[in-house]
Amino acid sequence: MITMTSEPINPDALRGQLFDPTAGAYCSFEGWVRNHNEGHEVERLEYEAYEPVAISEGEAILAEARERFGDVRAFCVHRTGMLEIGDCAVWVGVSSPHRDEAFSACRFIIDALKVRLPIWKKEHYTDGDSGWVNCERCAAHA
Amino acid sequence: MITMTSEPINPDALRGQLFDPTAGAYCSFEGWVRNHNEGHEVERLEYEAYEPVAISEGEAILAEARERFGDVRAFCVHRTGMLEIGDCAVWVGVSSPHRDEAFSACRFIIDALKVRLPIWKKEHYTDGDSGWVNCERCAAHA
Amino acid sequence: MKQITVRYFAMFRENAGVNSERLALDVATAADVFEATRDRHGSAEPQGHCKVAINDQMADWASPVEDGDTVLLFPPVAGG
Amino acid sequence: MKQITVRYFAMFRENAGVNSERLALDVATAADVFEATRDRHGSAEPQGHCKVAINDQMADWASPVEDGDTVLLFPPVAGG
Repeated sequence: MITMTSEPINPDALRGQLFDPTAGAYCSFEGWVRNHNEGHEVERLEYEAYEPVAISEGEAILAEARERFGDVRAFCVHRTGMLEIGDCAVWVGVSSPHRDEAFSACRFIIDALKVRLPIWKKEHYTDGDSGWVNCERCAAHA
Repeated sequence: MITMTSEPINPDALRGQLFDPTAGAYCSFEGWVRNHNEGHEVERLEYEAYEPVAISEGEAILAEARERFGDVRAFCVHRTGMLEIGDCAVWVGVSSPHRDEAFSACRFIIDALKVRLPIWKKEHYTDGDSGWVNCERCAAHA
Repeated sequence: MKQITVRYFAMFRENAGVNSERLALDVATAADVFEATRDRHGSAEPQGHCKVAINDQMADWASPVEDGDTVLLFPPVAGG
Repeated sequence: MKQITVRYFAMFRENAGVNSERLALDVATAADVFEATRDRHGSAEPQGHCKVAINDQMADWASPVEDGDTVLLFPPVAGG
Protein backbone atom coordinates (compact mmCIF):
# COMPACT_ATOMS: atom_id res chain seq x y z
CA MET A 1 0.00 0.00 0.00
CA ILE A 2 1.17 3.52 -0.76
CA THR A 3 -0.30 6.69 0.68
CA MET A 4 0.36 10.40 0.28
CA THR A 5 -0.01 12.66 3.29
CA SER A 6 0.39 16.28 4.27
CA GLU A 7 0.80 15.22 7.93
CA PRO A 8 4.09 14.15 9.59
CA ILE A 9 5.01 10.53 8.88
CA ASN A 10 5.00 8.19 11.89
CA PRO A 11 7.43 5.35 11.04
CA ASP A 12 6.74 3.40 14.21
CA ALA A 13 3.02 3.03 13.51
CA LEU A 14 3.71 2.06 9.89
CA ARG A 15 6.31 -0.51 10.90
CA GLY A 16 3.75 -2.25 13.08
CA GLN A 17 1.57 -2.90 10.05
CA LEU A 18 4.32 -5.05 8.52
CA PHE A 19 4.49 -7.53 11.41
CA ASP A 20 3.98 -11.09 10.33
CA PRO A 21 4.87 -14.23 12.27
CA THR A 22 6.75 -15.58 9.23
CA ALA A 23 8.86 -12.41 8.84
CA GLY A 24 12.41 -12.57 10.19
CA ALA A 25 13.70 -9.43 8.51
CA TYR A 26 12.57 -5.83 8.27
CA CYS A 27 14.28 -3.09 6.26
CA SER A 28 13.14 0.50 6.12
CA PHE A 29 14.30 3.56 4.25
CA GLU A 30 13.50 7.19 4.99
CA GLY A 31 14.33 10.28 3.00
CA TRP A 32 15.00 13.22 5.31
CA VAL A 33 15.11 16.87 4.33
CA ARG A 34 18.76 17.88 4.54
CA ASN A 35 20.18 21.36 4.84
CA HIS A 36 22.08 21.41 1.57
CA ASN A 37 21.87 20.23 -2.03
CA GLU A 38 24.45 20.64 -4.75
CA GLY A 39 26.22 23.46 -2.96
CA HIS A 40 23.08 25.37 -1.96
CA GLU A 41 21.91 25.89 1.62
CA VAL A 42 18.36 24.64 1.86
CA GLU A 43 15.91 26.12 4.35
CA ARG A 44 12.86 24.02 3.54
CA LEU A 45 11.33 21.84 0.85
CA GLU A 46 7.96 21.85 -0.85
CA TYR A 47 6.54 18.67 -2.35
CA GLU A 48 3.79 18.69 -4.92
CA ALA A 49 2.23 15.41 -6.01
CA TYR A 50 -0.45 14.41 -8.44
CA GLU A 51 -2.07 11.89 -6.17
CA PRO A 52 -4.23 9.74 -8.50
CA VAL A 53 -1.25 8.76 -10.65
CA ALA A 54 1.25 8.78 -7.74
CA ILE A 55 -0.92 6.17 -6.01
CA SER A 56 -1.46 3.99 -9.08
CA GLU A 57 2.22 4.12 -10.09
CA GLY A 58 3.23 3.45 -6.47
CA GLU A 59 0.96 0.39 -6.30
CA ALA A 60 2.46 -0.83 -9.60
CA ILE A 61 5.97 -0.50 -8.12
CA LEU A 62 4.97 -2.44 -4.99
CA ALA A 63 3.45 -5.19 -7.17
CA GLU A 64 6.68 -5.35 -9.20
CA ALA A 65 8.67 -5.68 -5.96
CA ARG A 66 6.52 -8.64 -4.87
CA GLU A 67 6.97 -10.22 -8.30
CA ARG A 68 10.77 -9.80 -8.20
CA PHE A 69 11.47 -10.56 -4.55
CA GLY A 70 8.73 -13.00 -3.65
CA ASP A 71 7.36 -13.19 -0.16
CA VAL A 72 7.69 -9.53 0.87
CA ARG A 73 5.24 -7.17 2.57
CA ALA A 74 5.88 -3.56 1.62
CA PHE A 75 4.32 -0.18 2.39
CA CYS A 76 5.30 3.35 1.59
CA VAL A 77 4.21 6.86 2.43
CA HIS A 78 5.22 10.12 0.76
CA ARG A 79 4.78 13.59 2.21
CA THR A 80 3.34 16.56 0.37
CA GLY A 81 3.40 20.26 1.21
CA MET A 82 6.05 22.25 3.06
CA LEU A 83 8.74 20.36 4.98
CA GLU A 84 11.48 21.58 7.30
CA ILE A 85 15.06 20.31 7.74
CA GLY A 86 15.00 16.86 9.37
CA ASP A 87 11.42 16.07 8.36
CA CYS A 88 10.75 12.65 6.86
CA ALA A 89 9.74 13.12 3.20
CA VAL A 90 9.32 9.48 2.27
CA TRP A 91 9.18 6.21 4.17
CA VAL A 92 9.49 2.69 2.72
CA GLY A 93 9.19 -0.43 4.88
CA VAL A 94 9.58 -4.06 3.85
CA SER A 95 9.31 -7.26 5.87
CA SER A 96 10.19 -10.73 4.58
CA PRO A 97 11.35 -14.11 5.85
CA HIS A 98 15.05 -13.36 5.13
CA ARG A 99 17.14 -10.19 4.93
CA ASP A 100 18.32 -10.42 1.32
CA GLU A 101 14.81 -9.85 0.01
CA ALA A 102 14.02 -7.14 2.55
CA PHE A 103 17.08 -5.07 1.59
CA SER A 104 16.69 -5.65 -2.16
CA ALA A 105 12.98 -4.88 -2.26
CA CYS A 106 13.37 -1.75 -0.12
CA ARG A 107 16.11 -0.43 -2.40
CA PHE A 108 14.16 -1.30 -5.54
CA ILE A 109 11.08 0.51 -4.25
CA ILE A 110 12.77 3.77 -3.23
CA ASP A 111 14.77 3.90 -6.47
CA ALA A 112 11.61 3.40 -8.52
CA LEU A 113 9.53 5.87 -6.48
CA LYS A 114 12.08 8.62 -7.04
CA VAL A 115 11.99 8.40 -10.82
CA ARG A 116 8.47 7.19 -11.59
CA LEU A 117 6.04 8.99 -9.30
CA PRO A 118 4.59 12.35 -10.38
CA ILE A 119 6.06 14.21 -7.43
CA TRP A 120 8.02 17.47 -7.62
CA LYS A 121 10.32 19.06 -5.10
CA LYS A 122 10.92 22.77 -4.83
CA GLU A 123 13.90 23.80 -2.75
CA HIS A 124 13.72 27.07 -0.84
CA TYR A 125 17.21 28.37 -0.14
CA THR A 126 18.47 30.42 2.77
CA ASP A 127 19.23 33.28 0.36
CA GLY A 128 15.54 33.57 -0.54
CA ASP A 129 15.76 31.88 -3.94
CA SER A 130 13.93 28.70 -4.83
CA GLY A 131 14.10 26.10 -7.56
CA TRP A 132 12.43 22.94 -8.79
CA VAL A 133 14.80 20.00 -8.39
CA ASN A 134 15.85 18.26 -11.64
CA CYS A 135 14.54 21.06 -13.87
CA GLU A 136 17.38 22.02 -16.16
CA ARG A 137 16.50 25.58 -16.96
CA CYS A 138 13.78 26.50 -14.52
CA ALA A 139 15.52 26.69 -11.15
CA ALA A 140 16.40 30.16 -9.93
CA HIS A 141 19.96 29.02 -9.39
CA ALA A 142 20.39 27.40 -12.82
CA MET B 1 27.53 2.86 19.32
CA ILE B 2 26.39 -0.67 20.03
CA THR B 3 24.49 -1.79 23.09
CA MET B 4 23.16 -5.08 24.40
CA THR B 5 19.88 -5.13 26.27
CA SER B 6 17.52 -7.57 27.92
CA GLU B 7 14.66 -5.03 27.50
CA PRO B 8 12.46 -4.61 24.39
CA ILE B 9 14.12 -2.55 21.65
CA ASN B 10 12.48 0.80 20.84
CA PRO B 11 13.40 1.60 17.20
CA ASP B 12 11.73 4.99 17.20
CA ALA B 13 13.82 6.35 20.07
CA LEU B 14 17.00 4.95 18.52
CA ARG B 15 16.21 6.45 15.11
CA GLY B 16 15.96 9.89 16.69
CA GLN B 17 19.58 9.66 17.80
CA LEU B 18 20.68 9.46 14.17
CA PHE B 19 19.14 12.78 13.12
CA ASP B 20 21.63 15.15 11.58
CA PRO B 21 20.85 18.22 9.45
CA THR B 22 23.25 16.95 6.76
CA ALA B 23 21.58 13.52 6.56
CA GLY B 24 19.21 12.97 3.64
CA ALA B 25 18.94 9.20 3.96
CA TYR B 26 18.17 6.74 6.74
CA CYS B 27 18.19 2.96 6.43
CA SER B 28 17.34 0.57 9.23
CA PHE B 29 17.33 -3.17 9.60
CA GLU B 30 15.58 -5.26 12.21
CA GLY B 31 15.79 -8.97 12.85
CA TRP B 32 12.45 -10.29 14.10
CA VAL B 33 11.82 -13.63 15.75
CA ARG B 34 9.93 -15.68 13.20
CA ASN B 35 7.82 -18.75 13.84
CA HIS B 36 9.87 -21.22 11.82
CA ASN B 37 13.45 -22.07 10.91
CA GLU B 38 14.66 -24.76 8.57
CA GLY B 39 11.41 -26.65 8.78
CA HIS B 40 10.95 -26.45 12.55
CA GLU B 41 8.16 -24.56 14.28
CA VAL B 42 9.75 -22.10 16.67
CA GLU B 43 7.96 -21.03 19.84
CA ARG B 44 10.57 -18.64 21.24
CA LEU B 45 14.26 -17.79 21.05
CA GLU B 46 16.92 -17.37 23.70
CA TYR B 47 19.93 -15.16 23.06
CA GLU B 48 23.12 -15.44 25.05
CA ALA B 49 25.89 -12.88 24.56
CA TYR B 50 29.31 -12.35 26.00
CA GLU B 51 28.95 -8.61 26.36
CA PRO B 52 32.55 -7.34 26.78
CA VAL B 53 33.64 -8.84 23.47
CA ALA B 54 30.26 -8.31 21.74
CA ILE B 55 30.59 -4.59 22.47
CA SER B 56 34.23 -4.29 21.40
CA GLU B 57 33.68 -6.32 18.21
CA GLY B 58 30.51 -4.33 17.49
CA GLU B 59 32.36 -1.04 17.85
CA ALA B 60 35.09 -2.38 15.53
CA ILE B 61 32.41 -3.24 12.93
CA LEU B 62 30.88 0.26 13.17
CA ALA B 63 34.35 1.83 12.76
CA GLU B 64 34.94 -0.34 9.68
CA ALA B 65 31.61 0.83 8.25
CA ARG B 66 32.61 4.47 8.69
CA GLU B 67 35.95 3.74 7.04
CA ARG B 68 34.30 2.02 4.07
CA PHE B 69 31.26 4.21 3.56
CA GLY B 70 32.46 7.61 4.77
CA ASP B 71 30.05 10.06 6.26
CA VAL B 72 27.65 7.67 8.00
CA ARG B 73 26.19 7.66 11.53
CA ALA B 74 25.37 4.16 12.71
CA PHE B 75 23.99 2.59 15.86
CA CYS B 76 22.94 -0.91 16.75
CA VAL B 77 21.28 -2.76 19.59
CA HIS B 78 21.08 -6.50 20.19
CA ARG B 79 18.68 -8.24 22.55
CA THR B 80 19.63 -10.90 25.05
CA GLY B 81 17.46 -13.31 27.00
CA MET B 82 14.16 -14.90 26.05
CA LEU B 83 12.27 -13.52 23.03
CA GLU B 84 8.82 -14.30 21.65
CA ILE B 85 7.63 -14.48 18.01
CA GLY B 86 7.61 -10.97 16.51
CA ASP B 87 10.09 -9.53 19.01
CA CYS B 88 12.91 -7.43 17.61
CA ALA B 89 16.20 -9.28 18.22
CA VAL B 90 18.54 -6.80 16.58
CA TRP B 91 18.24 -3.26 15.26
CA VAL B 92 20.72 -1.45 12.99
CA GLY B 93 20.21 2.18 11.94
CA VAL B 94 22.32 4.27 9.59
CA SER B 95 21.95 7.87 8.43
CA SER B 96 24.07 9.52 5.73
CA PRO B 97 23.86 12.32 3.17
CA HIS B 98 22.83 9.94 0.35
CA ARG B 99 21.01 6.63 0.18
CA ASP B 100 23.73 4.49 -1.40
CA GLU B 101 25.91 4.71 1.69
CA ALA B 102 22.98 4.26 4.09
CA PHE B 103 21.89 0.98 2.44
CA SER B 104 25.44 -0.34 1.97
CA ALA B 105 26.58 0.46 5.50
CA CYS B 106 23.40 -0.99 7.05
CA ARG B 107 23.83 -4.24 5.12
CA PHE B 108 27.55 -4.44 5.91
CA ILE B 109 26.88 -3.98 9.62
CA ILE B 110 24.14 -6.59 10.00
CA ASP B 111 26.11 -9.13 7.94
CA ALA B 112 29.20 -8.59 10.10
CA LEU B 113 27.26 -8.63 13.40
CA LYS B 114 25.74 -11.98 12.57
CA VAL B 115 29.06 -13.74 12.04
CA ARG B 116 31.47 -11.87 14.30
CA LEU B 117 29.73 -11.13 17.59
CA PRO B 118 29.90 -13.70 20.40
CA ILE B 119 26.14 -14.18 20.51
CA TRP B 120 24.33 -17.51 20.50
CA LYS B 121 20.75 -18.31 19.70
CA LYS B 122 18.84 -21.23 21.14
CA GLU B 123 15.60 -22.11 19.42
CA HIS B 124 12.78 -23.55 21.49
CA TYR B 125 10.42 -25.55 19.31
CA THR B 126 6.72 -26.10 19.67
CA ASP B 127 7.36 -29.83 20.17
CA GLY B 128 9.38 -29.08 23.34
CA ASP B 129 12.82 -29.64 21.84
CA SER B 130 15.44 -26.96 21.61
CA GLY B 131 18.71 -26.43 19.77
CA TRP B 132 21.59 -24.00 19.41
CA VAL B 133 21.51 -22.46 15.94
CA ASN B 134 24.54 -23.17 13.73
CA CYS B 135 25.84 -25.99 15.95
CA GLU B 136 26.33 -28.98 13.75
CA ARG B 137 25.97 -31.80 16.20
CA CYS B 138 24.53 -30.22 19.31
CA ALA B 139 20.97 -29.28 18.36
CA ALA B 140 18.27 -31.62 19.54
CA HIS B 141 16.98 -31.89 15.97
CA ALA B 142 20.37 -32.52 14.37
CA MET C 1 -9.21 19.79 -34.38
CA LYS C 2 -9.62 18.00 -31.06
CA GLN C 3 -10.78 19.41 -27.76
CA ILE C 4 -7.98 18.55 -25.31
CA THR C 5 -7.82 19.45 -21.64
CA VAL C 6 -4.19 19.96 -20.66
CA ARG C 7 -3.16 19.89 -17.00
CA TYR C 8 0.12 21.42 -15.89
CA PHE C 9 2.18 20.53 -12.81
CA ALA C 10 4.96 22.15 -10.79
CA MET C 11 7.17 24.29 -13.03
CA PHE C 12 4.88 23.74 -16.02
CA ARG C 13 1.99 25.17 -14.02
CA GLU C 14 4.07 28.15 -12.89
CA ASN C 15 5.20 28.64 -16.47
CA ALA C 16 1.69 28.46 -17.95
CA GLY C 17 0.14 30.50 -15.15
CA VAL C 18 -2.85 28.13 -15.01
CA ASN C 19 -3.54 24.67 -13.55
CA SER C 20 -5.22 23.51 -16.73
CA GLU C 21 -6.76 24.76 -19.93
CA ARG C 22 -9.02 23.43 -22.63
CA LEU C 23 -7.46 23.79 -26.06
CA ALA C 24 -8.59 23.06 -29.61
CA LEU C 25 -5.53 21.38 -31.10
CA ASP C 26 -4.61 19.66 -34.35
CA VAL C 27 -2.74 16.80 -32.65
CA ALA C 28 -2.33 13.05 -33.08
CA THR C 29 -0.11 12.06 -30.15
CA ALA C 30 0.89 13.11 -26.65
CA ALA C 31 4.13 14.45 -28.14
CA ASP C 32 2.12 16.79 -30.35
CA VAL C 33 0.33 18.16 -27.29
CA PHE C 34 3.69 18.69 -25.55
CA GLU C 35 4.96 20.67 -28.55
CA ALA C 36 1.80 22.73 -28.91
CA THR C 37 1.89 23.80 -25.26
CA ARG C 38 5.64 24.42 -25.39
CA ASP C 39 5.11 26.81 -28.28
CA ARG C 40 2.22 28.41 -26.39
CA HIS C 41 3.97 28.87 -23.04
CA GLY C 42 7.65 28.96 -23.95
CA SER C 43 8.89 26.15 -21.70
CA ALA C 44 12.45 25.05 -22.40
CA GLU C 45 12.42 21.67 -20.67
CA PRO C 46 13.37 18.83 -23.08
CA GLN C 47 10.56 16.36 -23.73
CA GLY C 48 12.88 13.44 -22.92
CA HIS C 49 13.09 14.58 -19.29
CA CYS C 50 9.32 14.80 -18.93
CA LYS C 51 6.49 12.30 -18.59
CA VAL C 52 2.89 12.24 -19.73
CA ALA C 53 -0.36 10.69 -18.61
CA ILE C 54 -3.63 10.53 -20.51
CA ASN C 55 -6.85 10.40 -18.48
CA ASP C 56 -4.83 9.49 -15.33
CA GLN C 57 -2.98 6.62 -17.05
CA MET C 58 0.76 6.90 -17.60
CA ALA C 59 1.37 7.01 -21.36
CA ASP C 60 4.13 7.21 -23.96
CA TRP C 61 4.81 10.29 -26.02
CA ALA C 62 3.71 8.25 -29.04
CA SER C 63 0.34 7.44 -27.44
CA PRO C 64 -2.63 8.71 -29.48
CA VAL C 65 -4.84 11.44 -28.03
CA GLU C 66 -8.55 11.55 -28.74
CA ASP C 67 -11.09 14.31 -28.72
CA GLY C 68 -12.08 14.98 -25.12
CA ASP C 69 -8.93 13.50 -23.55
CA THR C 70 -7.22 15.05 -20.56
CA VAL C 71 -3.46 15.17 -21.05
CA LEU C 72 -1.28 15.59 -17.93
CA LEU C 73 2.14 17.10 -18.55
CA PHE C 74 4.70 16.15 -15.90
CA PRO C 75 8.00 18.06 -15.74
CA PRO C 76 11.07 16.16 -14.43
CA VAL C 77 10.01 14.36 -11.25
CA ALA C 78 11.89 14.36 -7.96
CA GLY C 79 10.19 12.21 -5.37
CA GLY C 80 11.81 11.05 -2.17
CA MET D 1 52.44 -26.48 32.74
CA LYS D 2 50.45 -23.22 32.60
CA GLN D 3 47.53 -22.18 34.75
CA ILE D 4 44.77 -21.32 32.26
CA THR D 5 41.25 -20.17 33.05
CA VAL D 6 38.89 -21.47 30.39
CA ARG D 7 35.43 -19.92 29.96
CA TYR D 8 32.69 -21.78 28.12
CA PHE D 9 29.67 -20.29 26.34
CA ALA D 10 26.32 -21.55 25.07
CA MET D 11 26.57 -25.20 24.02
CA PHE D 12 30.16 -25.43 25.26
CA ARG D 13 28.97 -24.39 28.71
CA GLU D 14 26.10 -26.89 28.62
CA ASN D 15 28.54 -29.55 27.45
CA ALA D 16 31.15 -28.82 30.14
CA GLY D 17 28.56 -28.34 32.88
CA VAL D 18 30.46 -25.31 34.21
CA ASN D 19 30.84 -21.65 33.19
CA SER D 20 34.58 -21.74 33.63
CA GLU D 21 37.37 -23.78 35.15
CA ARG D 22 41.01 -23.28 36.01
CA LEU D 23 43.21 -25.93 34.43
CA ALA D 24 46.91 -26.76 34.53
CA LEU D 25 47.70 -27.41 30.87
CA ASP D 26 50.76 -28.13 28.77
CA VAL D 27 49.74 -25.79 25.94
CA ALA D 28 51.39 -23.27 23.63
CA THR D 29 48.47 -21.86 21.59
CA ALA D 30 44.72 -21.24 21.76
CA ALA D 31 44.28 -24.27 19.51
CA ASP D 32 46.00 -26.44 22.12
CA VAL D 33 43.51 -25.22 24.74
CA PHE D 34 40.61 -26.03 22.41
CA GLU D 35 41.93 -29.58 21.95
CA ALA D 36 42.59 -30.11 25.63
CA THR D 37 39.05 -29.09 26.61
CA ARG D 38 37.55 -31.07 23.74
CA ASP D 39 39.27 -34.18 25.03
CA ARG D 40 38.14 -33.33 28.55
CA HIS D 41 34.46 -32.66 27.74
CA GLY D 42 33.90 -34.60 24.53
CA SER D 43 32.58 -31.75 22.37
CA ALA D 44 32.26 -32.65 18.69
CA GLU D 45 32.14 -29.14 17.21
CA PRO D 46 34.92 -28.59 14.61
CA GLN D 47 37.47 -25.94 15.65
CA GLY D 48 37.06 -24.19 12.28
CA HIS D 49 33.46 -23.26 13.18
CA CYS D 50 34.43 -21.80 16.53
CA LYS D 51 36.16 -18.63 17.69
CA VAL D 52 38.48 -17.80 20.55
CA ALA D 53 39.31 -14.76 22.66
CA ILE D 54 42.19 -14.38 25.10
CA ASN D 55 41.71 -11.98 28.01
CA ASP D 56 38.66 -10.44 26.25
CA GLN D 57 40.52 -9.82 22.97
CA MET D 58 39.50 -11.77 19.87
CA ALA D 59 42.42 -14.03 18.93
CA ASP D 60 43.53 -16.59 16.35
CA TRP D 61 43.84 -20.27 17.08
CA ALA D 62 47.61 -19.85 16.56
CA SER D 63 47.80 -17.11 19.21
CA PRO D 64 50.14 -18.01 22.11
CA VAL D 65 48.65 -18.49 25.57
CA GLU D 66 50.58 -17.52 28.68
CA ASP D 67 50.44 -18.65 32.26
CA GLY D 68 47.50 -16.92 33.92
CA ASP D 69 45.58 -16.17 30.70
CA THR D 70 41.80 -16.47 30.44
CA VAL D 71 40.79 -18.28 27.25
CA LEU D 72 37.19 -17.82 26.03
CA LEU D 73 35.86 -20.62 23.85
CA PHE D 74 33.07 -19.51 21.53
CA PRO D 75 30.98 -22.15 19.75
CA PRO D 76 29.47 -21.19 16.33
CA VAL D 77 27.86 -17.76 16.72
CA ALA D 78 24.38 -16.79 15.56
CA GLY D 79 23.64 -13.13 16.23
CA GLY D 80 20.76 -11.25 14.68
